[in-house]
Amino acid sequence: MTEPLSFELSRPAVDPPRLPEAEVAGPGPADLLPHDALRSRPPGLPRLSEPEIMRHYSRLASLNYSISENFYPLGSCTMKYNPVVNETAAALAGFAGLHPYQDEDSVQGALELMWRLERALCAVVGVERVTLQPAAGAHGEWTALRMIAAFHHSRNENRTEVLVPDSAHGTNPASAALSGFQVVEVRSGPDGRISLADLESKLSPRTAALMLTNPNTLGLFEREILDIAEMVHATGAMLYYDGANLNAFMGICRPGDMGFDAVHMNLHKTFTTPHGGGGPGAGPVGVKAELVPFLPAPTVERTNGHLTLDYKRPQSIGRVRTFYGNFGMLVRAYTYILAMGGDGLSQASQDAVLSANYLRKLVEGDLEMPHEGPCMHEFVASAHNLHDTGVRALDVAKALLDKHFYAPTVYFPLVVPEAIMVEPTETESKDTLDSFARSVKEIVSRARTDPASLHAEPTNLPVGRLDEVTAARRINAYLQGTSEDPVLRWKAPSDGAS
Amino acid sequence: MTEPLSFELSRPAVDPPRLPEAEVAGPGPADLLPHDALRSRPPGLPRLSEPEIMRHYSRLASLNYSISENFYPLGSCTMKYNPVVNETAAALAGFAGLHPYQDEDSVQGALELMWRLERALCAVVGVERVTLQPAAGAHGEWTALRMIAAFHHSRNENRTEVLVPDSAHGTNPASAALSGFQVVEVRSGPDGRISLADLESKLSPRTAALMLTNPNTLGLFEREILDIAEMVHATGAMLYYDGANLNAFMGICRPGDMGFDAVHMNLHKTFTTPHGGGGPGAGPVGVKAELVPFLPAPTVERTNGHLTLDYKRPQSIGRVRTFYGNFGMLVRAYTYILAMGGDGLSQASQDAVLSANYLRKLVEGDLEMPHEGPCMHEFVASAHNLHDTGVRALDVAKALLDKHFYAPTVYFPLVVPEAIMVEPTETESKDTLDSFARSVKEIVSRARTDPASLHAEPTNLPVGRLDEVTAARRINAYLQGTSEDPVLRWKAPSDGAS
Amino acid sequence: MPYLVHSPEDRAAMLETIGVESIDDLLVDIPQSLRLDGLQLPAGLSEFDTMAELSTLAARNRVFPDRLTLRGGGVYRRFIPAAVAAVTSKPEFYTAYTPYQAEASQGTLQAIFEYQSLIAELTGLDVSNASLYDGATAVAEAAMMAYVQTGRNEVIVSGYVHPEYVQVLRAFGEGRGIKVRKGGEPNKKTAAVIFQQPDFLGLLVDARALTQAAHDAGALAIACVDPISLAVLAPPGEYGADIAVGEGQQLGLTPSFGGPHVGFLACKKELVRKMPGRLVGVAHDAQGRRGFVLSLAAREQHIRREKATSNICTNHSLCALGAAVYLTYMGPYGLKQVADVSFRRAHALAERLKALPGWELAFPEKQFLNEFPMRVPKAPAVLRKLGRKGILGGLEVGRWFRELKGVVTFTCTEVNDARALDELVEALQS
Amino acid sequence: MPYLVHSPEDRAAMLETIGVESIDDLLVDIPQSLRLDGLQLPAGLSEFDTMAELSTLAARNRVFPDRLTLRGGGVYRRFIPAAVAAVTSKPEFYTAYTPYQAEASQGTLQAIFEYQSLIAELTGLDVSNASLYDGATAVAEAAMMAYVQTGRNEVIVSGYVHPEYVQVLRAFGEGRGIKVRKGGEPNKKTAAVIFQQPDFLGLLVDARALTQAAHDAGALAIACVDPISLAVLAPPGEYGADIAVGEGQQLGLTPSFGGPHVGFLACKKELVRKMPGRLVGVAHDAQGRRGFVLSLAAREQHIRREKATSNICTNHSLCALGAAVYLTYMGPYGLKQVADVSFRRAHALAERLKALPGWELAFPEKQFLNEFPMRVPKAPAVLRKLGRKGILGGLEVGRWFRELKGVVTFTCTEVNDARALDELVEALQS
Ligand SMILES: Cc1ncc(COP(=O)(O)O)c(C=O)c1O
Ligand SMILES: Cc1ncc(COP(=O)(O)O)c(C=O)c1O
Repeated sequence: MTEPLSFELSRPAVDPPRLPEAEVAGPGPADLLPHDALRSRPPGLPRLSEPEIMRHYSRLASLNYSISENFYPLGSCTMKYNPVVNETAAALAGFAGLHPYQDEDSVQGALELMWRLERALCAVVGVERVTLQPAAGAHGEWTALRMIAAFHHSRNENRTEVLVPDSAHGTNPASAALSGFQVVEVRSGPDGRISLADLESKLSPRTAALMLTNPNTLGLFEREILDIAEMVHATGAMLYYDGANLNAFMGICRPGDMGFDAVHMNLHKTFTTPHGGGGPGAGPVGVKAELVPFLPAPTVERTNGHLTLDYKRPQSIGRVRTFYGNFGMLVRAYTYILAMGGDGLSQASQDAVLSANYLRKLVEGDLEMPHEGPCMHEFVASAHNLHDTGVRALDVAKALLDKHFYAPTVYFPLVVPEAIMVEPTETESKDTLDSFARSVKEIVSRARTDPASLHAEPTNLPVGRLDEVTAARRINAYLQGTSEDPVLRWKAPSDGAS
Repeated sequence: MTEPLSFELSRPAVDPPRLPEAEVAGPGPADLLPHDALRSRPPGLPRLSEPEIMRHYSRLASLNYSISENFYPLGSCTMKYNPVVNETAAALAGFAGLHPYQDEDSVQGALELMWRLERALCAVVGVERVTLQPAAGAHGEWTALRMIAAFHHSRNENRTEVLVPDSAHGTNPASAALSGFQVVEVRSGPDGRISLADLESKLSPRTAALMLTNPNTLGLFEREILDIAEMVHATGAMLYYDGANLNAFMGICRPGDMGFDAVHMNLHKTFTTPHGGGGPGAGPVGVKAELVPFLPAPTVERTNGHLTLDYKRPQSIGRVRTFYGNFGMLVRAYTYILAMGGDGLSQASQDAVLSANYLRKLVEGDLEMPHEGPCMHEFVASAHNLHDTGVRALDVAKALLDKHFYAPTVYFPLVVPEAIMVEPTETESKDTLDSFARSVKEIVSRARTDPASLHAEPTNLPVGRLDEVTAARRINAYLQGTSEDPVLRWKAPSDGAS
Repeated sequence: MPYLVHSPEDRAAMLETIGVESIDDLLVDIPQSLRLDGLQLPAGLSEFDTMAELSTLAARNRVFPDRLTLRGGGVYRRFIPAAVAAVTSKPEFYTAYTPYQAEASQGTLQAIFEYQSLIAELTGLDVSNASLYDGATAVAEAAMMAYVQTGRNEVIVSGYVHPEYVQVLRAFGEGRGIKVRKGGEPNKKTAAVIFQQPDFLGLLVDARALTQAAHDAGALAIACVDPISLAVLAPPGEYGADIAVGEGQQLGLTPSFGGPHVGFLACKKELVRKMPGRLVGVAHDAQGRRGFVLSLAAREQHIRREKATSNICTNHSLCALGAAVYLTYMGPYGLKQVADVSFRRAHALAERLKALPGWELAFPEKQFLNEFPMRVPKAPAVLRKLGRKGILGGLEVGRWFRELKGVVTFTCTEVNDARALDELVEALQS
Repeated sequence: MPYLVHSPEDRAAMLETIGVESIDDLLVDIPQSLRLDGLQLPAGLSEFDTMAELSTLAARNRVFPDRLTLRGGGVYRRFIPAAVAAVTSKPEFYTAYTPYQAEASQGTLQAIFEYQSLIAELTGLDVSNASLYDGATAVAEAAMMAYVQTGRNEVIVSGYVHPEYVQVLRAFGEGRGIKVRKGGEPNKKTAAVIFQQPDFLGLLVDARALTQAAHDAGALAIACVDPISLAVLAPPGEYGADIAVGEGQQLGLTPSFGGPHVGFLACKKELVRKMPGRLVGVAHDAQGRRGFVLSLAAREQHIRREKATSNICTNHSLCALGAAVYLTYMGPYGLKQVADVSFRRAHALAERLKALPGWELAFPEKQFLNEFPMRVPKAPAVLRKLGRKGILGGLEVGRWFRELKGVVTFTCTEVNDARALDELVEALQS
């Protein structure tokens, strides 16, 4: 069952909603503004009544899989349970109703929350200070690299390269490039870990930083992290930590202790702020002492109980977004940390590792395991063993959808052919993991007996497998002007429809 | 897809939730209470973690049809859109946080709201006063009959009978009986309206009241209502209005003007408080002057702006529930009335009548229409015309479910064989009514070509048609002690499972 | 206009299809003399102005913080898990009707089946119904059951049962000609003995003895119980009560000035056919899949009409759902901790209060859980003073019981932390 | 522990299946020297105590009522239909991830497709992306697009653009070696001219002339617009701007101390391949059913890595959903009324304020919509006084612009009713 677009449900003369009236007489826009400043015809927004609107969105909602109803083992994304109380807290009028430009005295509670959250995050990752400004992980990566650049610059060093492992997430090289660095790729060894030899050969006086996540995107802990840190620091470069995998070791170890100088965290992963179908998230960045002067302004400072925003930071890289970050998300993350406590967070990571190794064990007979375990909080399998059947990782993913599971991350990391990256998280029960494993087994055996049926998956969802190739071709046609159909938006039939 | 019971998901040693601790030392229950007052073993509640609980209920929710996603043409139930702002209003701390035994001075806003709602309802139905105490329509019927009994009693009249049309809702005779009256049935004439001749013959000095709804449960307006009122009053009896059909004529006419002495209203129908899968609702009762002395206590009184609860009502029938009624529902209904206003309510009823007649027109070729139109806000069709195909109203209902529509009310009212009672309400679009009619047409033609397929409906729902006969047999076995399986509840497998 | 979907064009097209000129042509059956033009009500407001108006009304009420609320008397402040509202605010639940079409209502049906099972486990009885309006109507319905079952027309209300419950019982009884007697020994005219455990003052009664006495006289024993107390107290099923009823507000529902809350009713299987209201049971489809349906409908008004066990139709489903979420969240040990914390705090508070000059326990010889009656000098003045300090003090019960003038019941639960109780005592000493 | 699902038994069973003794056996790859035992954080709290703590923090903030809030400067109080939260609080939306698996994410994908279409309609441009973090990063991303498109490395910021947007633009620019120039004529080094309409002070700029000048110099014109203003003002598409960006907070999002809000970005089709972020497009399945998918991914970091148009991955989907609900609720005429009411009230207020002794419009010759700058004698004292009376007065912009010392911008919207404005003026006169 699919749902029409709001634009398609729209009817010309439906009443607009009742809205406040201007009690005051006096001039309107048309009376005062020059004619050519005015809009010539009303925007083509749909016209629907409230009951139709609510039903429209209710039906759309029912077309989604989400953690609220489905196991969502999306590797590298830490799709864990989002506590409902987080939402209650963020909705408190004392938070949701604050204007960012109120006087500091009138927002002491908000600043106190930010300060406490900063302290808590420092304790979890082992750094000196944290900026809460970045809106997401990639934003945090870029912010950190700006700080690293400023640091080197302040020492009149001209370092132009950032090293990134071949297994790294795409945002790492992209953030490095946006920050003005050349990206140099470091190879992974056969054991799935970064090759020290290759790293050695890539490190140079031009190296500004090495970006690493640990456990790496294969879910493997970089055993030689301490040597790596030493090598990097020896060349005067900095070590950057991509915190997407923080869920693996809260209370077990800390990036700061491993030698990382800057660390971003995805509050929308490890700290249960909801993903929202693609954000908003929050990507705070923690730094060691040498980088503190370069933090974005303002920082939150606390002097005998009184909180202030410190804008006077001469060496700061400046501002990376408006105001103070995604405050609503910070409230949710702090709520989670309060409820879990140090004990809860540590147990969460241990359960995450336990669940990943358990599930890995259950499916290791069915899918290829390119690297040896134990894994940390996630593992990367491969559908390569189905190659001869013509069944690919994508087919396995789609078949899982038909069994009411969201699919693992596929084809990432790029270093593993037919990669299937599975992150169960600590909030999924053993029963759920068992039934997921049974489904994998069933699909793999079907690959041997009836591969064609897998290419046809999914069949129980609102739509079948969508033809992205044709879609892309139609977009090109539009962009090249050979077609009127925008494909990327609705347009009134008259002027060419989707 | 079905969902296990919470009891089946339960696992022995799951942590209980974190809860406040008693900071105080000092004795616990086991220290102070006599041993035989204590529970011998903990209640057999399930043990689940919060993530499992939330997913369990999210999945259950997805097994329901509801107005939020489905057209719900359930006759006599007025399943109209439930405005979301009603929920926001009822959740305001200033309402949800009030203790019913706070001093009157501290709840002036709540009392003011009740007073205003009473005034508004008086204006809509044309009565003197309204009690907001009853929790639902049936409760309101019974409350009104208690008042009518008290009224006759106060005049030393011994009236023991209540007249109820054969087309009346089951709660009418039940309420009359619970109130100590004998129920005398009045027949409907061939035109679907009450037979004046039969009424004449049943009216007597023993008659306490006639219970009527108008439009009646066939959706037809009782044209001779004024004569009926006269006849009833002439015998010294009272005329009671079942307000379930109030949505038909707000701003068009009023039961009070028709001669009704007591009127109940279903705020969970006409006034958009949500049905909640079977309540809570609210069933206020409005009365003319003669019945005012008998209203339940307390009433809300207002004297120059100050509001009080009046308990000193010597002739009152007493109390019909705790406190002041389903206050949270009263807030929702008042919110709706404020937003709609007199103009909105009138238009709502006109649209409800329009939609019912429109839909009736669309399906009159496919289903039998036992009575002539026009109808008011709903109409009763009959699947009798499919008799020869072996397809029954129930089959039509189940087939509609498979088309994502909830089913109309079937087999009510009892006076129409194979009744299919359809109430579209004013909040369903023409498109929705059109597609519903198309589905009816398709089903009816399938009845002619492939009746068997209809007996098998529904097939796209979480479960197929459920076998209530076997279920009833198993319940009997349990109640007669020939089976251990309670059927009406879960029981730990050891002690006999469902 | 808000919530209306038809555009003028739609209306015109629909009239044309029907084949009439105007709405009036559809209203021909209504005598002209009855026709109004419109309602004597103000015009509608925008959503913004509507909420502004309601917020103004809400602001004219005084809300006491949970932690400083010590008033009970049938409605209590308790910790409500966010999970409860998260579930009951799902439109799939709250905008559905009574589940007449089972196949399209499995969510509601299964949730209610779970509720019935939870209440049965809690009360230790065989079967629970799908919910009633409130505690008071639950008591009255139970009395009706006893009346029908025994054919006797007198019920005894033993001890301090909630006065409003008794008033509702009287109103119900009158219709059926049932006499309500306060106290006294059951005899062969007695259909049931009704007691509340703990009673309206918070005191424990000897439920076993009362049950025994009822049974000895051939009457039923109806226990009106506090659902949270059942985490520690013997459940009615253990001491042989025939019917357990009560108010479920404490199971995750907000006070909301007294409603909507939920009445629960559970009984021995011998009485199931006399039960009021809905009952959800298990059924299977042709493929053997388990589902849930409304069962034993033959007891109900829509089938039995004037012979029905009750007239109830719409009940309090959504409140029952909330209670089910609450009980599932708590589990056996969570519920026990809630009861235990409340007990300990209440007893600690009682010790401190009776140390105040002139204050004493009204019934020092009696046991209580987390609500208890104190004799308080100048009670009205004391409570007003607390009010001024933002504390909702105890409840004056003399309002209902002449012999209890000057007696105030105080309630303590898990929401009244130690600091709150200190504030209370300080306020009283000041 | 909260939110953890494994029981001790579960853990034991899982370890056994894995074939290890303990969790530590799974952590062998971590050097011993790095192992901690636990975190230096307090133990967890119950949900009740957690909420008590957060409520205490929230209570340490002062919330000014909507109607008495006259401060804008990038974040505005507007009427937010209850429908918005009712949709964005649906778990199916807010607990889903970025819709990588299209078939199981049609709800999010279609909603975002509708958002893109709404923004395109509003701005009069060809294509909108799926959202960015905020208005400031949207400006910066637009500048990057111009830099890549033109191969020129200077952008001109014309007039009073939000100072924080400019700061963010500078920080972004530095990485790429893009110079940010304040004002001046565009020339052949100029990649883009960036202006805000209405500007940071609320004043209208000559968007057509600025766009023309940019184009004459072969630069792009980037219009940073107030989305609600577009109900009355000519949209960027009408006057030929190449890229429109802006902050979407006013479209149904709460102030929340500055975030999360949403940045929107729309452009001419020639620029689509340079666009940052997600783009949802139409696709069909084998049966010809229409669906929606993430499109043109080849621009993005997960495919292009260091060559991507941007590094953005997680964006602000849920905020975009909220904006889509808001715009759909309003429709063309609702949005126009909101803009119109705000305009009329603001102009009425301006008249009353400039009548106050010593007060004057800072730019009497300029036009504005619903935010306007006034010269206010003793501004700091005046604003403090308003604060004491519970009014959040205007914004002192001298903090960012030396030449604007003593200038305060006031904002009026549909939430500031006539009575509220009377209260303001009275407070100022007192
Ligand atoms: C390993 C890794 N790094 C960085 C990111 C980027 O984080 P965000 O999507 O919040 O920008 C992600 C999330 O997708 C990730 O998995
Ligand atoms: C005609 C009629 N009368 C009375 C009632 C009883 O109302 P309630 O279910 O609120 O008790 C109903 C509702 O089902 C009804 O349709």
